Amino acid sequence: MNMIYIVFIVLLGGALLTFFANRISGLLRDTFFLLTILATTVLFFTKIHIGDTVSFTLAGLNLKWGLDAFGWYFSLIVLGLGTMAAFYALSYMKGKDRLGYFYFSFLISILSMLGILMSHDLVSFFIFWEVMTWSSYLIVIYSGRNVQKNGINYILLSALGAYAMLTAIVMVYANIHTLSISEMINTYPQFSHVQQVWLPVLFLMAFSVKAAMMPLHVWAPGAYSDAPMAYTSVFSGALSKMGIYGMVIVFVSMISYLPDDTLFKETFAWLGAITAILGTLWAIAQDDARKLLAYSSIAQLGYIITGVAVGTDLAMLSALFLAALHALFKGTLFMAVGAIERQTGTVKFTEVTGLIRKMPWTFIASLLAIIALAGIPPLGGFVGKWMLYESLINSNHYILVIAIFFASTAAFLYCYKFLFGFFLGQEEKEWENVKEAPALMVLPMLILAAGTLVLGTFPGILLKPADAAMQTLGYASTEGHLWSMSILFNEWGDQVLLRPLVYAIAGTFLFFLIILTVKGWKNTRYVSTKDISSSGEVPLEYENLTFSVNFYQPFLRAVGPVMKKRMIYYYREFGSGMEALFDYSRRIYNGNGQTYAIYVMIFLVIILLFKNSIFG
Amino acid sequence: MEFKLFDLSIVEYAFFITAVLIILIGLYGALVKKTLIKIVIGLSVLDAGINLLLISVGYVKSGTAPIFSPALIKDMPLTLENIKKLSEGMVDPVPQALVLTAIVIGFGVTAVALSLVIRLYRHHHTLNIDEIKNLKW
Amino acid sequence: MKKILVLSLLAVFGVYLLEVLFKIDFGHQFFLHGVKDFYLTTSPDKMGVANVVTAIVVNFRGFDTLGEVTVLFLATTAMSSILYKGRHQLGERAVLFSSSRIVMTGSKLLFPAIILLGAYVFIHGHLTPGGGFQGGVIIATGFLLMLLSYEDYKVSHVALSLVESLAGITFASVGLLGFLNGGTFLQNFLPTGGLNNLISGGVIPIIYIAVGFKVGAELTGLIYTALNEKD
Amino acid sequence: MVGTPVLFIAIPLLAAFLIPLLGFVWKESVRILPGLVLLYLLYLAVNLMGQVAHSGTIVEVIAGWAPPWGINLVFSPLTGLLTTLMILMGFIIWIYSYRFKNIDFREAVKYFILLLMMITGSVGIVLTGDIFNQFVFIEITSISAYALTAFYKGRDSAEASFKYLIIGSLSSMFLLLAIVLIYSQLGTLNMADIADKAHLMKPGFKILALIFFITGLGIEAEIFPLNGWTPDAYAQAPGPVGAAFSGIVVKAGVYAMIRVIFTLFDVSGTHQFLIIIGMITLIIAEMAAVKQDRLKRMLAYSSIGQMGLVIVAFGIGTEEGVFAALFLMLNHAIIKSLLFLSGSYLVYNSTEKYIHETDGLAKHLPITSFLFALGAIAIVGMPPFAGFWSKWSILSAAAHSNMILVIVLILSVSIIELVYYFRVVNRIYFFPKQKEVEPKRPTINALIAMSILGILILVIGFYPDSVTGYLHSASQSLLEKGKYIQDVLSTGQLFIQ
Repeated sequence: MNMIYIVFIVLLGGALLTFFANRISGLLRDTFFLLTILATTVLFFTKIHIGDTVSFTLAGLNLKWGLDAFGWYFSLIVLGLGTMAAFYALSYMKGKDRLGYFYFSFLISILSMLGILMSHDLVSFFIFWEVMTWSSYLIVIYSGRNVQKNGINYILLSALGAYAMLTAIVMVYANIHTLSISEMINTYPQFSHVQQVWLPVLFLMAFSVKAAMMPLHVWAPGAYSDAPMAYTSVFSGALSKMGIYGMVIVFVSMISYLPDDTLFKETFAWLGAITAILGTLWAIAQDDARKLLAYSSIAQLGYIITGVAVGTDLAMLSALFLAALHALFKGTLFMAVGAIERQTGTVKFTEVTGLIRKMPWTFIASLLAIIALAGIPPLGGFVGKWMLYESLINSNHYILVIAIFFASTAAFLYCYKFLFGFFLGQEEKEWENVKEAPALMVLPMLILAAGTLVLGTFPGILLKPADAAMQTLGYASTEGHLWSMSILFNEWGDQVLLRPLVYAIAGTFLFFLIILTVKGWKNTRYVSTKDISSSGEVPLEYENLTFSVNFYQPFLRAVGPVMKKRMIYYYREFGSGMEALFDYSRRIYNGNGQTYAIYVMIFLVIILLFKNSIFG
Repeated sequence: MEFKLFDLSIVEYAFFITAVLIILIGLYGALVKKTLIKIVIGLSVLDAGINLLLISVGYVKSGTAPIFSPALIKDMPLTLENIKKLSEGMVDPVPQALVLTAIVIGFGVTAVALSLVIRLYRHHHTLNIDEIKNLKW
Repeated sequence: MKKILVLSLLAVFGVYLLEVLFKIDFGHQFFLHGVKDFYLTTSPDKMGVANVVTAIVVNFRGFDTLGEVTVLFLATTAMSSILYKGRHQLGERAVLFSSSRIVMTGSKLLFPAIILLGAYVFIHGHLTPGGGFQGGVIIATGFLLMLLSYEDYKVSHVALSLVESLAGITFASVGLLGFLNGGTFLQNFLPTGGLNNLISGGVIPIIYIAVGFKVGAELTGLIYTALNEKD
Repeated sequence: MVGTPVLFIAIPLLAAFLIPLLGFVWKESVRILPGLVLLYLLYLAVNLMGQVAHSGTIVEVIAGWAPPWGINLVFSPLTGLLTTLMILMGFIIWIYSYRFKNIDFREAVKYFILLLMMITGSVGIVLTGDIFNQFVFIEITSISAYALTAFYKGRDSAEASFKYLIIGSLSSMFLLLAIVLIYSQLGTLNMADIADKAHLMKPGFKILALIFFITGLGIEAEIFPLNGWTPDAYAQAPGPVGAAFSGIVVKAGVYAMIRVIFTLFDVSGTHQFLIIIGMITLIIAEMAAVKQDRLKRMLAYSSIGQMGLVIVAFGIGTEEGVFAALFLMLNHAIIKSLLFLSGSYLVYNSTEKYIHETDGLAKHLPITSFLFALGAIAIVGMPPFAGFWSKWSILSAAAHSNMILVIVLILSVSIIELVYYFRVVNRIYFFPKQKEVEPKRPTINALIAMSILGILILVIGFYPDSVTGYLHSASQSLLEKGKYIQDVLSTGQLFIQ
């Protein structure tokens, strides 16, 4: 039997075993869960090679699965992050109930993502897409918080996207009578003009939902923050990348054939940029770390979308690089929040402060991730952003550069808020007994954070597979000149000019960090955060006076007009309008049997009167 | 066209007109009357109208009942030709058979309807259909 | 308002219906290949049934009749199910009016005659107008008369359902016997006898007698159930 | 030779007549007999399906008279498929309600007779080849349905039943009128014969008869605006009966309508009409379902909507469209029955059946809740469950006929459907339980019945090829009108003395 089948069977069987083992014992369940994910990872990377395919027939449709370099690149993200998150989850989820359900959904969502990446035909792509939707939905509603709001928002928008995609798929199927994705791409130039425009629009709708692009992002803050953090790292790090994966295919293989493809590309590049800016602004305004990271994810995905949409080889390379990197640092950050949540029971900046000494390892992991996120050298984020800027400038998108630059500068604000709010500042009596999270949680975080460090220094590790992936998409092989595409790299993919500078910066930074910490250890006078002067005003008892309250008030006041109405407001208005309409429409059934009988007669008479036009 | 008080064609179609009128009366009763019993009566009238229509479709002018009674056969030998000749003067038996079935079915439905009316009265203490609408929307 | 709406709806409906019906040449059936001629000739010729309607009802379209009997059976079941009040609350006979001695005696005298007439009608169903349904209804009127004139007249539920079920089973079994005899369901497997003889027409009289019993029992049951509804 | 199609009618009838007698002798037999009958019929149906696949349509003559003189039963791939489905659903519903009315024997007798007759009537509607006979079976089904709707005392069930009855009477009036019109023109009642001679009808008759048929059968098929009775009846009937309505009775109604439209008359424009009317039904019903606060009513509206979808799929009219419609019917029968069966345990001890009474029951009724969730996720068409394949096939059929608007509408409505189903599932799993609600644990036989349905959903979902072959031959057999006429009319004359 083909290895591709075996991977899927292992995942599905493992998921079921985990689910049922929950009834028997917790240890058995954890073992099955870990074994499944490890076996999958090992099997996938050792036994499945790029170019393997299988095909079979189901319900009269020819389905084909296989692996190409592009899919492999993304599976790296999925399985890498998935494995780390799995280890993390074992410890994070300990003691919660319904664990069989959680692990089952976790594994199924990993399965569905692998399925998406290995689908070579539209139907299995759609099937796995939907499986991904409901398996992640199951986890979003796992905690039971706000299920009717956030859960329904998520499934609703996902369904909107998925059905847009389904429409496109059936249109393609009716047109070319085959479901193969490559066949669709090959015959795309021969489609009618209307279809040529609509197919990418419909596909992109589906992918933008998952990639949380404005204005289809409204599900993301709620869903990201409601899912257990062990999964949110995968959710934001890997699952949203499926949207990027699809977008890349659509942009490369469809939109570039359109005569007026620039319009598409510009629009999406700008949508990405707007997503990045607004996401950043909203992230700054959050007091809840989960929400902050959720908005930050939206913003980061915005950069990636811009890169994909611009679509020059450097831009694409930067998008792919950022996609992987985002998985690393956002995975770390969500895990860190999870650790804090587990240890302190809250994730509000306004409640927790000064954890740096209580949870040093978490702090270090977060620090690295934050630096990567903010795009400060020497970590990987810098490389990706640099490439993005460079590609935008090279392709003459100057205003876009400014927008992106604004967004990533503003991102410093929430990065700082995250670090400062949780780890720095004064220690509170309330959190005196907080301990570092268990090793099983800290290690995955550190590994991922170390990943960003490694990639910052040796980006070639990731650039090589990214280059192979881009070749399968039809970009010219850049093997020879890839590393000189950006002024940043030498032939080995290492940073040339900046490496000494980078080390210098890092060294200084660490030095001052140590000095300050040691110094602060001795000299700081500890008072309660509530014990601050308030300029003559007597604070009320219930007022929270932590410094994290209204952290960036002046800034937010400045950008206030942009953020007055959230997008979700319009969705809500639309939704309640529709519900009112529905409520009104059901009044047709007014409960009187006689009226129903009159309806019958009305129906009959209408047909009788129009019988000649109905039955020609 | 000359007006005749008893236009022959109208007389010929009197069965149809009457049947349709009965149907309409029944429908009116079922659709407008408020009392449950009257609605049921309306439905029964409706049935009667349809049965009349059905039977008049099978009518053959000056035909006899489709029964080969001794009085009809007399002493004729029962050959196929004779039977055919006799049968030409008979009305169509099929609608009659159908009507028999339709009547019985109508009867069954009426019985169920009346028992439902009893139940409704027991439950709501009223026979006004406008007051019996707990189930709606 | 509602009345006007309904009236206009009915007017349109009636006009359209009549418009089509007027195209029928009343009293002349113009279709050439209808099934009627076959029935009219085959029934006396091959089946020995004088009453063609009976031949159609019981044999040609016997399946309909089986369904029809089932409808009646279901109507009684439905009625008793709908009016059923629960195990512990048995219905009480409703007394509409108390009848005089004359009525009571007269009913008693009439009752056997009515039953006899009913029996006659369904036994001769294949020869004369009438048949199982008509006979059954006549029998039920006999019971109705008794129920109306005697306040305490009781009909045994057990007996009723026994008759009902046995008659139904007879009908279905006769059908199945035709089937088991190597033919088809409801197919005649008895000699047909001569036209206009009492014992003729094969299984038709058997079925019609069963139908007569069944209809009689069912209608009686219906009336009895409804009478037992006192609020 | 295991038997012939007539046994599908004759044996249950015999059993129904026997049940009251057996009740005098051995009370338990009342419950067992219907199951045995249905089991035997299932065996028969499966056997006959094999026979049909092997050697073509079986036409059975009744009383020895070849069509068009006698009544005939047609067991074609299409009718056979529906019969098998109905008998299967009937059997499952019997398992589910085996202990129904455990205490009150007299009610149980009536329940089982009526249920058995409702199934038989529906099977008869599908099998028969004669319009008047179909009318009789429709009445058998309706009367049992009226009685079963009003089965529970002390609720508003009589009201629902009465509404059903009023509209059902109108339905039978229209059917009879249509029969009158056809008979007055052709002098025959056999469907194949009518189809053969339909061109001989005077103008006007055909269309009027068709309109009457559509109105009359549309009432059974729950077309908007003829479906006022539906939500009330579904909501008030006992749970298994609701399942039987959506799994068996409606299917028969839709079949009858489709048979009339596809086989009896060939009037242009009917297909577009079906699409429009189906679409309206679908949209209105799903809109009404969103704001329901009663569980069974919601399921009822959803059922109406699904039937609208089925009618749209038939309206597409191509082989693919018919295939999709049949697939939808199959899936809907299985999934909606599962929802009704599990749903009625979720609101078991409540008279009003409010949705909020199911809050948090997942902890108390894990398997029932799981099955309900499975049904919900399957009926909105999430892969890899059964509903997805039918949705896929209808969409691709619409796409092949270039009906983009239909696709868009179907999908928009699916989103609505998704919202209200998921809201309920969320409630069952994540809301705190209401204090006054006392959950009732399902009996073992109910669990078996529901699990069978759940397994069927998974089997069809993961391996749709297990049914598609039958569905394809069924859809071909519906579209091959000439073959149907020939099959029926070429049955030899059989009068044997």
